Amino acid sequence: MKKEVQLFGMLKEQYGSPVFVEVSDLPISAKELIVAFRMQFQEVQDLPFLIAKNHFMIQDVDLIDSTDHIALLPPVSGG
Amino acid sequence: MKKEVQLFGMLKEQYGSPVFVEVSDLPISAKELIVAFRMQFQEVQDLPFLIAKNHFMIQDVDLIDSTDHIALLPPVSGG
Amino acid sequence: MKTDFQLIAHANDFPDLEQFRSERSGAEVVFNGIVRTPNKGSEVLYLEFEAYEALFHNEMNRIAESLESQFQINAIVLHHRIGRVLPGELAVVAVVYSQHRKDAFEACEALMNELKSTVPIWKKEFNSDGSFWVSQTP
Amino acid sequence: MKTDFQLIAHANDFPDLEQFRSERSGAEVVFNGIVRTPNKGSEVLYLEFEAYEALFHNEMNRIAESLESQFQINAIVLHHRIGRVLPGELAVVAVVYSQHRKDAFEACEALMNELKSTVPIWKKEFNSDGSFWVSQTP
Repeated sequence: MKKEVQLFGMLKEQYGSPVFVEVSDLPISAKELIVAFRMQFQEVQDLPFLIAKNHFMIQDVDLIDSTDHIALLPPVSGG
Repeated sequence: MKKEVQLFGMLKEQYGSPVFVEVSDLPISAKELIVAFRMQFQEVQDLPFLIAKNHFMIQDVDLIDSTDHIALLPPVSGG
Repeated sequence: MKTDFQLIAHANDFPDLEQFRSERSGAEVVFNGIVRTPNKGSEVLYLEFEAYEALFHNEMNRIAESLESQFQINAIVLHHRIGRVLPGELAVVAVVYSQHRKDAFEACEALMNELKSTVPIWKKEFNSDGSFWVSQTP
Repeated sequence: MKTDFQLIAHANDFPDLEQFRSERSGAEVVFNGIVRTPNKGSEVLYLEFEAYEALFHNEMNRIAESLESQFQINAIVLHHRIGRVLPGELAVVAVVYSQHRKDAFEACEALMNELKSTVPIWKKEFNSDGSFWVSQTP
């Protein structure tokens, strides 16, 4: 099963956007999605992410379903 | 002996500016001039002052001579 | 509390702040962030800013509510450039209006700290030695 | 360090800050002090500012040197109105330019605190209940 994920900044530059992350099931937690993303896109290694669902920041334990818009955010650097 | 003193703000409004402060001798310390001023203009009572000599702030112990330009400053309130 | 959060595409598109002033706000603190060169020893040619616009607005609203719970604030403004920005140009304008100066200073500085922590804007620096994504947080 | 200290006679005479910006100063923090009404429950009609100009310049230079010894500063600006100033009008503009935002924020707030301690400017408030000299310090 694949989950569409929007990328930004250096992630987008490296992998394009959106990407499709292979997941075993949905819904899954945000943390599980990040683990799956890191498996598939190993070059990101320990780069920390924020994750947004339907245009709001969410936490590791929050659930992601098939209809949710998901974005992975590399470290921000506004200003 | 009289020493000319420029006043500002509420002091100027009350007494005009300049005023002439009666002093026993010159030079005297800034503190002595303030004491003499308070004797003559008793309504100011314990209003705190700053004192300037030749357009620079001075301290209580600094000396004032006949040719110095002297100003007494009530509490400032810029901004 | 009034708020105005905008992503700005061109150097001349920063809104005039006059409209946010009021005789009830005695204090207006403005942070103007300007693209600086040199940076860490290299001559900066330009920065490229990218934003996630829908999340930008949601995050800014969350930050504004959080600041309003900590400070007396009448209005908060954040205008941030996207795209290519040259040295000497404005990258960000952050403004807080308050009755009193202490709240305006503290809230404006807190706003900038928040901006640099969680607001979805990314910056790539192009300098005389090459280019790199600036990584601050998380 | 560039400095610019001026007493401003009319509302439209505040200088444009553009001239102080530079690609070496990444941070510009501006405090705009606006005449506020109501104040302590009374409707303010106007303020009258009076200054001792020669001492104003000497004190501002002393303050600027003191701030420069504490913070990284590229430029300091202080423009203060004198005469009658109406609610909603600018009374003071204080600006600090620095390479970095923390120094600019802290130095600008310190500048305002110094202004209110020793800079020879006096303010009389005329409100719906009468008038009084505002006394802050010493």
